[in-house]
Amino acid sequence: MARVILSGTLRDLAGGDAEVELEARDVRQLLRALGERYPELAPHLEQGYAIAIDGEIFQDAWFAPIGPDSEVHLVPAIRGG
Amino acid sequence: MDGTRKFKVATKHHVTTTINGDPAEFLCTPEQTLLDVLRDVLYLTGSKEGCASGDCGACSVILDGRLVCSCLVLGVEAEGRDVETIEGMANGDELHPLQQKFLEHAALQCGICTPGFLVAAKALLARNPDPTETEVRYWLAGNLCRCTGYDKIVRAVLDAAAEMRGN
Amino acid sequence: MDYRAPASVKEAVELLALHDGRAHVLAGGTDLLVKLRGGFVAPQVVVDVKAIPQLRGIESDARGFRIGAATSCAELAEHAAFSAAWPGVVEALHLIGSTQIQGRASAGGNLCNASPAADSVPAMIAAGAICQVAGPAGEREVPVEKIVTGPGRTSLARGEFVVGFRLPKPPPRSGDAYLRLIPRTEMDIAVVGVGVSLALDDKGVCTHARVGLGAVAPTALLVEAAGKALIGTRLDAPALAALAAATSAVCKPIDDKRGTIAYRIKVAGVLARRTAAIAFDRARARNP
Amino acid sequence: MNDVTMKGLGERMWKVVGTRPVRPDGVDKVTGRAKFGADLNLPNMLIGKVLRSPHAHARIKSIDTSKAQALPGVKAVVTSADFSDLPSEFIPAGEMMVNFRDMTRNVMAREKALYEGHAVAAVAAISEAVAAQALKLIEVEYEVLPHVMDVAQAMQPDAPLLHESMYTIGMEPKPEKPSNVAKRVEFALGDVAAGFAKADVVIEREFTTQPVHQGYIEPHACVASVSEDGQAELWCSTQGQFIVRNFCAKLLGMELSRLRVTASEIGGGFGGKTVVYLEPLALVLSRKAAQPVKMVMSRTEVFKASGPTSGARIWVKIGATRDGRITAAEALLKYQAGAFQGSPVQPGCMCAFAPYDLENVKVVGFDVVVNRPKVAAYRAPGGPISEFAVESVIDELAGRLNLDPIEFRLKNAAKEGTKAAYGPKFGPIGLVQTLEAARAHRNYGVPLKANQGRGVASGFWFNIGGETCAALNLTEDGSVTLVAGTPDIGGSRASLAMMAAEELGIALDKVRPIIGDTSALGYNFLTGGSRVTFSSGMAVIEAAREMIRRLRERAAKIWEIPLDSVAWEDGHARAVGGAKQVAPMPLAEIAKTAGKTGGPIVGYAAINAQGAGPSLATHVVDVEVDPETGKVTVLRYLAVQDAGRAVHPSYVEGQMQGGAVQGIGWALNEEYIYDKNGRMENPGFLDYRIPVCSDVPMIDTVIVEVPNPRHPYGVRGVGETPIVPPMGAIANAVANATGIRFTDLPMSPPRVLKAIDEKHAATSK
Repeated sequence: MARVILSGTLRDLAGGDAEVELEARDVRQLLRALGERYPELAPHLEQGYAIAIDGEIFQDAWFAPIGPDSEVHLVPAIRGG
Repeated sequence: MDGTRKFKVATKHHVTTTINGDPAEFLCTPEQTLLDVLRDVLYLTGSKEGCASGDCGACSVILDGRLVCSCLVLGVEAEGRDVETIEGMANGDELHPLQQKFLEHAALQCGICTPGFLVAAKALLARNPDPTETEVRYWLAGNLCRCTGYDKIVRAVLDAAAEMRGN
Repeated sequence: MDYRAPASVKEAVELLALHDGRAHVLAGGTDLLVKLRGGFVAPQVVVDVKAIPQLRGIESDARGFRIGAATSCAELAEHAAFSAAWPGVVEALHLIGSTQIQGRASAGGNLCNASPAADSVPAMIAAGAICQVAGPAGEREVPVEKIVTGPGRTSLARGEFVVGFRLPKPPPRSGDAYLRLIPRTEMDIAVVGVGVSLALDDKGVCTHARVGLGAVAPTALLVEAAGKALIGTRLDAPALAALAAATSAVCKPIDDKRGTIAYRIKVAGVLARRTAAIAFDRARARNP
Repeated sequence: MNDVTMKGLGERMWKVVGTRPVRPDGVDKVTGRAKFGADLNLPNMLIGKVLRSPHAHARIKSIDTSKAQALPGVKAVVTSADFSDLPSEFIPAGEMMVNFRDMTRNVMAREKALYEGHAVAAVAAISEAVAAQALKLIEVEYEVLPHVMDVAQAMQPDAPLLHESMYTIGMEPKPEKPSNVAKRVEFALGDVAAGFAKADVVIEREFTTQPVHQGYIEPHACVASVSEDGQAELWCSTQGQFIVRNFCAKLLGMELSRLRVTASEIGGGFGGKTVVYLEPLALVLSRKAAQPVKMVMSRTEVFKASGPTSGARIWVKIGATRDGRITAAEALLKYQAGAFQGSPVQPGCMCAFAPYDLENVKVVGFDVVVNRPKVAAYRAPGGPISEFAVESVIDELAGRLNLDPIEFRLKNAAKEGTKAAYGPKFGPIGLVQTLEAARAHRNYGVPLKANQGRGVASGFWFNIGGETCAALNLTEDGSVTLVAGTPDIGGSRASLAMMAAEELGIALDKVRPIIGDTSALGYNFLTGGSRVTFSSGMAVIEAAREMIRRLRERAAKIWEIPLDSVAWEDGHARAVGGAKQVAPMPLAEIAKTAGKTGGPIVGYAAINAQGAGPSLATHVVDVEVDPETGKVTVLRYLAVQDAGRAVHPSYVEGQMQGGAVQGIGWALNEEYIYDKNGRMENPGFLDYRIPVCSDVPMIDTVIVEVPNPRHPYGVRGVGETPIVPPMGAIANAVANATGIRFTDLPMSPPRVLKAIDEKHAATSK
């Protein structure tokens, strides 16, 4: 099970849960699982969140693999100037 | 106001001048600046418009040996004068030492200000072949660059000056 | 708009009179072209005065210098004798805009554009420059401080324009200087500008002093009280403090994008002090 | 002096990477030949101009264009009626999400004009003079509304509302009334209350910054040509031809493949050319007129209607123990978004404390709309604002603790494995190395005189990757054309060609790089986020590797040996493993016979680049303050930054130097000044004071290289981080010179003198 850490706005939308364990082998599975667990969160997940898997940030990468013991953070996507 | 009124066609002046050593003729309205003429009539687009108010130097040309902003000169004022633009800076296929040094020092990033800087630096070295860093900086204060922080531009000018002096 | 480049003063006066109020004199064009482009002025005709011989160049004789009103600042700054005689005037002229602007801008244009912040005007006032004005009634001479009457306004009558300036030969043991405050080192309009011209007796006591002040009132000012604060002194600290106080006292600035009222008043005094010190050093160095 | 410090290398001998060749597009740029946005002219071309709102906030009651339409020489007039309204839909853009409902309103005001300079109508005519005359004939009836310019005012409950249907996102409970606050964001780690309780020293301060413009020297410009069958060509100065295509197609309801966008040479962008302004207008005008239309902004329009970045109010509180360990940090950021939501407050929050290893952090941000132009990305969007405030407080804390400011930062510096305040753990990052290099630099030991002060600040920016394509085409003579899809703003054609030459093992002058149009390659995200050398570089290396595989295949066929018996070294195919004794075959020879061995040889890569590594920097500046005029002069400047690997060190230094000087401008003089009616008073380079050549010293640089393990060559983006530290560094230097902590930017002479005089007045009492 991957450990998913929610902070700030996302935690509020997840009813205050700071950490959840989810079965997900890649980013798309994780987003689906999160959206099913927290319907309030679902519309926001497709809007510009990047996924940090064990510290490394992935943006727009559905199939980036998530290990069974991975720690996953949802981070606002960064664009830059 | 009458929506069908005719617009007035401005009377154009016929101007005979010299550009980069070659005779040139053009027609322009009294409102057109030398920069407008260079860019839109003669298609010499190397001189750039960054502000149209004399504050950025991207349109620098040399008029009768004087460095000026071509956006602050009327096209009609070029009558009988001698205009030097960036297009005339290289000698055939041989770059001017300043052009070469700008390349070697990476003294340009986006390059929009580069023609103005080169023309201005050429005018400086024509008057002062051995300028100090401070003299270079003040001479070029009318040329804005937003990319380089000026460091490599100043180095390139000093290096070109040294090379042109034969050092 | 039409463009004319008369070859004589007479012809220029006629053109200006004919298009009363709708003609604009073009010298270096560094202010006029910006105004044309911005739609702030829409003259019927621009009268380019640079083809008139009288408007160009520098002459000198035993009495002093005459400069053509349309002579470029760069030419004036390159004139060795003029620069040696009036270094403060030249440094003021040299501060008008960039190198590119210097190649075109003129003392006549800088004055007649009638900006309160024109750099050359306080220095010319301090130097006691006289303006030569041509018009339908012939030529007249006016002290430079009498030309500008307010922002964008001059005392020139219909058909009149400035053709030149006279500056006296500087007396022995005299010096002038100009300083301005701008936020950057170049390319800005003066927030405050101060010109000082003074002369000393053979003991180093100030016998004559004129202070011109720019950008702190609707027009550049001749600050007589500031000059008086120096006369009879060796520009010691109390004299400089009195000078600063007198200078700050006449300021009637506005708050604008370039500076606040309080700032301009304070800095006017600071610059007056610093400028006077430079002029003083120059006067002492010019010992006959 | 510019130094490169090599760290952690030793894996390969570089032949091209790390050298300083002349850039391939250089000659065009020093001869005036390079074609920028406004340099294209087409036959039968019209000139387009925009009518802009003179009001900061006004309802548009009616627009009558009939007189303008009737003016001879006028070929098309457009208003918002020529654009379909679009639903609220967010997609990624320059700095964050873009909403097309807002975008269509920003390019052409619909119900209301929301800032002075907001486009209201546009015309295309046979000349600029006729177009200008036509604008005067357009009659717009406005109902002027109260306007609001500052975040504090805009957040008041009775403030004039810009958008009557905007409810704050991210608030619990959900607000019942609309407001000017688009969004609340929060990032937290640990327990700040507990952290502050452990602190021996706590400092909190409030800061303000003013909006500043990117200040690129080239105004926005484009030429659009739409034919009668709806095929369209667009030439424009942009940081991303593909995003321009996608935005315009959406705004105009076009199919993407029918719009071909070519990026001109770009005269500076800094984030400001990541959105569209003129482009959709030129396309609609051209579609109506069935003639090409050229549009160029004046400098005034650039200031009033494009860019800038946010002005902001920031509150920062940091606590530390006596031995210099930070125990808690908290910040509240309120950023101006301009007329539509989307300020960079979110990255501002995330960057705020990113350089530090902290257990207890909380950052809250508000995105607030005001009657100013919609902000656009500007170099590390959001970061410079929050990090200015944080670096100021860090410096003050170091002083209070009697610690050297570099020492204090080292005690708290984030490093590999540090959990960032915004969540994830960092990989290898170079903050410690930049701090150590700064401390070791000669500038850090230069003695200072009266009225002089030294300031230090560090800075962080994430950097990004993203969708990227690159093509390499081998020609018959063995030279290679390289097609990239990211506009070259600062020399990236050089760095990309260098990476191709390095990988292929051929001379740099055998590679000719160009920037392709939108039909030449698959989608490319824009030039921004410091991503080009990283992402396009990654794509180029991958394309080169694909080309090498094909080259090996051909050699294997020619030699009649298996593919895995052919290696590629130094631009040659070599038979290995004793399969055959043959002389190595150079690339040019394989190229010559490519037609006979299977056809042209190309390499293509289409990737979504992941693994961009953050770049950290430390700057040290010495200033002198004139105590009688308040004028600050920069005496010495040192920028140290981690580049991962500097492909072309001169252009890396150029980014560092340019960013530092932009930061000097932001710190000392640049600001938007408005009158009481919300009209900008300084929309030109005369009074919007960007630094000139004589304002600054040489900018000393030290490049630190902590390779990014996720890039084949170790590259990190470098373009944005350099603008992060300067404001803090200069404020800290001014504080050390004057004994006064300046919390409001810019530190312009009147502001500085006022503070000095107030201090004197207070001490003389």
